[in-house]
Amino acid sequence: MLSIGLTHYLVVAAVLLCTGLFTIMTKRNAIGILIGVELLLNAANVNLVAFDRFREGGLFDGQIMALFIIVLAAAEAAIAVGICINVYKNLATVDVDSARQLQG
Amino acid sequence: MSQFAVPWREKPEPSHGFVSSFIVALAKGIYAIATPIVTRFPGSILLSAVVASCFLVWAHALLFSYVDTAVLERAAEVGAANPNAFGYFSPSTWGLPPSVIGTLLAGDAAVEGQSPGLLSYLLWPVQFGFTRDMIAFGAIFAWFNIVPVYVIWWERKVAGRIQSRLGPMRVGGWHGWAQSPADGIKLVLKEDFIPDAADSILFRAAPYFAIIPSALAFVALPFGVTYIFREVDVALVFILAMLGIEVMSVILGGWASNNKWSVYGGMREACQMVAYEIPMGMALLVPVVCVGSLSLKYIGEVQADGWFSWLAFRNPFAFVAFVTYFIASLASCKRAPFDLPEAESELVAGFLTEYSGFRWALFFFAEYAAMFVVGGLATIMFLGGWNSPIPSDWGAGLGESIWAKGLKGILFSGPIWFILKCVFFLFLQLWVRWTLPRIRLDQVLYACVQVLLPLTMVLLFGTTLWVWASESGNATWDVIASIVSKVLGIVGLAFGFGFVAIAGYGFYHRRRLVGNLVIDPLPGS
Amino acid sequence: MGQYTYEILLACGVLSPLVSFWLLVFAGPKLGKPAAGWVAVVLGMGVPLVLATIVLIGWLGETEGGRAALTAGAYRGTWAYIGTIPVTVGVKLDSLTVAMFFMVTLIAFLIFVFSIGYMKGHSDEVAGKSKYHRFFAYLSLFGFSMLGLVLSSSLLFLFIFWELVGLCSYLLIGYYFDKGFASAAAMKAFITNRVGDFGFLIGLMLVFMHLGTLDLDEAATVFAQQYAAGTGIFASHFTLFGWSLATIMGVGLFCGAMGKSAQFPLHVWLPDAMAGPTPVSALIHAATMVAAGVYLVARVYRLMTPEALAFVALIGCLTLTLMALIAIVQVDIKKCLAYSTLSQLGYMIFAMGCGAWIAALFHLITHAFFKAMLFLCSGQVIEGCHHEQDMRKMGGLMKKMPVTGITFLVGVLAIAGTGIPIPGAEIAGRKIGLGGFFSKDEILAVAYVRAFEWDDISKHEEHGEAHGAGHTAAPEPEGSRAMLVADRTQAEHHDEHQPAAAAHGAQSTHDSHGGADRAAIFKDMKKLPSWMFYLAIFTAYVTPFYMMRCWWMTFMGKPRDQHVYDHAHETPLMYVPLVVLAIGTFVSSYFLFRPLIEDASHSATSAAMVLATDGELGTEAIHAAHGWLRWYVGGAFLVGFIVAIAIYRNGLGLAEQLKKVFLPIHTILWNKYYFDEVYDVVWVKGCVLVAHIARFFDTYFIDLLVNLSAAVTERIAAFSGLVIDNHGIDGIVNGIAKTSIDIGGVARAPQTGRIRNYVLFATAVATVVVVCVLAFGMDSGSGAATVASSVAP
Amino acid sequence: MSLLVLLTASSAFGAPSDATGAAAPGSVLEAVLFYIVAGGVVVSALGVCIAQNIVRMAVWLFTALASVAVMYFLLAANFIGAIQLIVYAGGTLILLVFGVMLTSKSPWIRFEAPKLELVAATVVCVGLFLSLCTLLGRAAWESVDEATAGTSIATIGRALITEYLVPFEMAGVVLMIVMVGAAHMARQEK
Repeated sequence: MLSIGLTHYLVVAAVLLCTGLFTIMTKRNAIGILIGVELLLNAANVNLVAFDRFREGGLFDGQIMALFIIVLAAAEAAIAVGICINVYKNLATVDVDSARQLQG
Repeated sequence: MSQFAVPWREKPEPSHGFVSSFIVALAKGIYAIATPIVTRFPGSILLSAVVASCFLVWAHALLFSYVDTAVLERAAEVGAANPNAFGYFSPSTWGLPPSVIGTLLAGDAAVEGQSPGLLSYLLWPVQFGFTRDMIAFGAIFAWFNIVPVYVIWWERKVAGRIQSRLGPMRVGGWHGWAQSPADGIKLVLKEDFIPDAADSILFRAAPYFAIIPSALAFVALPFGVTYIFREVDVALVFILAMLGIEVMSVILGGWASNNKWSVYGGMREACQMVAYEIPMGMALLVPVVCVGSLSLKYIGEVQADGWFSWLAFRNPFAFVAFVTYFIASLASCKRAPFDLPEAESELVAGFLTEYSGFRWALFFFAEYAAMFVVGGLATIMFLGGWNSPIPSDWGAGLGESIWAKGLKGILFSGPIWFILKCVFFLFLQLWVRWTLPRIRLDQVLYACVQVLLPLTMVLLFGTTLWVWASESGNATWDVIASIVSKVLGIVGLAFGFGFVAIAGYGFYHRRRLVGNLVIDPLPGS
Repeated sequence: MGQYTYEILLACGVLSPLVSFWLLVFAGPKLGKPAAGWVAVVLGMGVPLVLATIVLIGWLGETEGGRAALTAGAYRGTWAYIGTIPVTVGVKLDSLTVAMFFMVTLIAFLIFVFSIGYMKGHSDEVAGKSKYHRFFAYLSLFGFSMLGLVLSSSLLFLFIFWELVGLCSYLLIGYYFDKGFASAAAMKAFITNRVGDFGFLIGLMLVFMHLGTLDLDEAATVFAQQYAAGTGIFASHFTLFGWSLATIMGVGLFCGAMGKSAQFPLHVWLPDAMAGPTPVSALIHAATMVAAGVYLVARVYRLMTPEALAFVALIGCLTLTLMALIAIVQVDIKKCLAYSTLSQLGYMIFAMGCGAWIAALFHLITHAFFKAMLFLCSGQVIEGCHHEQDMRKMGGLMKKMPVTGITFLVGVLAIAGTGIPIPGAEIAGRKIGLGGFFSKDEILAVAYVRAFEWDDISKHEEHGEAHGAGHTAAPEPEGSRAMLVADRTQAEHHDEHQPAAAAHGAQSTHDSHGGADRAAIFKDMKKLPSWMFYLAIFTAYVTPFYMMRCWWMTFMGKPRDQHVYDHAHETPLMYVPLVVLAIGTFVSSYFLFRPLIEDASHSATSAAMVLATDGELGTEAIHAAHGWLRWYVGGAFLVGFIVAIAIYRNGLGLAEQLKKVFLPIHTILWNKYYFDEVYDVVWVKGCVLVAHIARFFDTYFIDLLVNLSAAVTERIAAFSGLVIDNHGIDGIVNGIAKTSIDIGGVARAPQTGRIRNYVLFATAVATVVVVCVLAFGMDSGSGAATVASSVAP
Repeated sequence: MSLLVLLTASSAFGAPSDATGAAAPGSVLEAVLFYIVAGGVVVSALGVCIAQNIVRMAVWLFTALASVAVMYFLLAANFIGAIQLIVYAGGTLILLVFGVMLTSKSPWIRFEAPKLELVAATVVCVGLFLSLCTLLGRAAWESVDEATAGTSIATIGRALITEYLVPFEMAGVVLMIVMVGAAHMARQEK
């Protein structure tokens, strides 16, 4: 247990993944769901960086991918918050169960 | 007096606990002892404080470099190193026994069997990184406390001068020198008040979100070549990150207060900070492009060749970026004219409305520490860091002895220079705050998005082209670049001398500015 | 200057007014009142004028051979393909183009300058918005169209610019569109032009269909070849009114000219076009639009058969006479000038029909100068007299506006053909006289030759042709008139034998093998009926009369309307164009334009007949005709002037008495032969009648059918909707739908529409998969390797 | 408290002699630091799950992100760590909190999912976590015993403009489109 290896980090990533999924599954607030998605993305990032660290070669591919994910997460958050604000403007709430105008 | 007294409730006598009483007693005692002395010899004390701090720094440099060269390197030469002492706290992980140190100090190659001297015991802890870390931590912690306290006092003095008054004059005698510590004691002793409707957990947590990042920023901030708590290869990005995290505290504090003004303040801060981080970062990228590193230590080292080698004078874009960065840093510290989050005239006190006492003080500590940090960044990135305006190779004749190193550390580079420049920037920030009116939020965002952002883009592009041209090795271009650099340096010199001249004039005529004001003693004293 | 320098300069000259047009259209309102005008002056016509001057000077510096080479090598590019036939775009570069270009730009420039002064005093607001800039924008566009028309080498482009000119005339005549009569006049002009353009289009299509090209030069060559071989258009047996297809083609092309140049049946628009501002009248009547018709005839001259030319001559003759007679009774100063223009245009067209190609164009240019001047003068008068156009209210204006009066008089003298016809009264070998003197007399001389001596010439030509083919080209001394024909014809045919004529032969390949064939065409040319000649002579007497009448009524005698007289004044800015035009009227024509046109005639006509009648100045027939004519027409202007002065010397009294005496004639003339009324009855009422018939048909036949079918459809629809749809189709559909709803109700239970539930399901499935892999698929050995290899490289 | 954080974070940068800036691999200290940081991550992540107040969720997310950043420092990915702090903690999260504030009517409003869903989600997530852990435990990774050399910003930078130039530029384009799109979506209705 004292020698920290790849598996340790992957378990942490798994925790992040499961909590992220749980957040998505149980929150009704749109921004809460967004927060869950951020957790998921972080899980992926931890995985990438950990694999990058514990791998031969040292090309930093994993780090670069993590960088891209961070950038895209920022983009995604900007759009998602914009959508939430628009939803709020239209429905006066961010409860995703209220946004059912397209539902049959 | 009496007509304002509340008739139906007796004001209870304040009761203090033991700690409070102790603090108050201690403060009173120090105050009683220090006041007459400081009042009598203010100039001498100020001067000796500066000299003493110089000496301290010098001694520190001397000591560490002595241990490194005279003990550790020699120990390594003779193979006396013990790499497994603690496993981690390198570089000084030799873990030599004092006896060995004494031998090494004596200059004898035969290590064993020598009697240890007193010095060897004194120096023994210094070889360990942990010890050095503790010393550095103490220094930073002290500095982190001194800066806000005395910059607040200084700010009030400066504000007073600018408004043709004297500022704090009472507490402590000489120019109210004890005003800020007294305020601090007052704040610490105040009631810890949390509004009923507030989200109490977040309300309590918010000040720590402010103070911790601004303290962590000092971790990577280099005061000198060797005066870095931890050298990080991405120090610049790290410090920017720390400055950026601070905004979280404002937003949380504003939101948790459950007060309209506070939320407004928090929202304003969020807008402003997220917007201004971009031009600030891009302006800082200009010297980064010139140097090619994110390491603050490296960036400071390349500016060792005197005034004209400072990055602000490398090329015109960097010069402009310097100004741009300064403006953006004002916004990032929410200093006037960008102090919208706590705009007193509009939002009561913005996000601070519901705060009082120790939490309020934490916010202020964080703010003034951040001011110092952005000033330090400006210093390192543009104004030569810890290097003096004199080219460091002029000191080559001094040799490489320990004493020469110490002298060089004071004359040509060192924390003194760094702190002096930071103080200059602090003064600029104070000056601007008490000179310019606060601007509206839309103007703030306009200035960021439509002025600073395109400007920094142009600067970044331009400096990239400049560096590209410089690296092409064209002789003509080198001549042109050096001429431009000299011209910019001379412009900077002109600004510097102008500043000194104006400040000197103001200082010389400080009485006249105030007018024939008579300081009466307090009615009660 | 090099080969393409001319083309480029001319093209720039064409495009500059277009630039001005766009500038004024988009930036006009911002430029404001005087500035917009000056933009048009400088950019719209000043630049082309400068360029045209440069081109003219350069062109005059070229040798004859050089010009021929330039003409032959002028720019031609393919613009598009119609089928496999290329439509060329290019510059028709010869002396005529250069002369026309210069003339148009000069006169238009002066008119533009005049317009600024003219428009200063005119209200130009409609609904509170200034349309001042519009006027100059239209003028610029007009300049562009006209210059483009002059420059086009292709009939198609000529037609395009032709239509643009028509559009511009519509816009300009209707400039005061808020006044009913102006917009009516504009419509009239446009519609009348459409009639002519329809003929033009027919001609164009015939050219394209049978000659297979739209390029002017190529078309001429092909035409001549087809004539010689009896193929192509000449192989057709189609006839109409006894005209062959080739003649119909020529007449069709001429129809366009009839519209634009306002020839006899289509003349009605031009007098009404006076509704536009006076500068517009000057522009339309002098330099551009009406000239375009004559120019067109000149350009398509090589596509004309003798029958077509006879038709041209007939129309011209009718126009010149009838319109001159109307001019006698006009009291509106502008209308008077308008009818005189019609008459003069008639002269030109008549000259074309007679074969006096050079004389027609010469008259066109001289007329352009003095008619522009006259119109500008009339504009000055109208402007000065507070927008009064009725000559009966004028009189005695000479004292108030002397410059205008004198320039007007110069114009009158010029149009009347004033000169000294006495032999020996010459300066530098030239007779003394004003523009009209030379040009009109030349037309008359050619007409005389065509009417009375043509048989001799054509016979002689056959003779010369007969034995000139294999014979030396030495001219025979006795048959000088006729031999000139043979001479020239042979020179073009066998230029190697005739060094002196080598330059002509080198002009263009088209001409060198087209000339002889063309000459053959004109063997068939009929004699001109002598009454046409007499009418032309008669009109030569009438012209000075009505012009002098006009001038006298306006400027001399006693003031007849005190108000008008008091108000009369001159606008200084308008002087400049007037004086320049006056000078131009004096000197320009004979020394500058006549040689150019003559030069152009070598390549542009290649018609033996033209050379025979109207060619070299030394042509004896012409000389003889001149000598003979001078006693008949030489003094015509004097007679006309004297009669006019005698009648109008003491005011209008005598004229009123004469009017009573000749009341029936006056009534007919006053009503312009009832053309408008006839057109109204025949065409307008006819159209309305046809419309009524069509409407009746629509109402009672078409509608009946429609309603009937609608009723039937309704019944069918009712049946299908109420019975089949409701019970049959809907039953099936509803059944399916009901089933679907039932199935859907079952299937929708897990589909909550909430993404979080879907995530839950997906995760659950993923977990199950992982568990399955753990349980069945992966034991410690191979499975681990699989996973690892998929992760690590 | 501040001291503790200072020490932890500073230690995370590693000793100056270590070129990678990371804690010495395999050392006890690294293990200690890892467990502290991983504990921070786990606690923060669970906090995100459990918290009902959206702002508190955001704060827990903040601590989770900061812990993950420190974990990057432990993994010798200093640059990614710093970027995580700047972009994620300083930018994205602020954006989220901003969105929360713009869209919440009251600090105490909450929407709760049905109990059944909560139970199902818990079961599924715990099941997934356990099966993933089993999977990880069984996996035998190739050549992962020794950690490779630490990061180098220059290498990352060079890779970004050579090997990863196209994704880099595309990320730029995406960001630009997002800027435009977000500005469009959030614009004031007229």
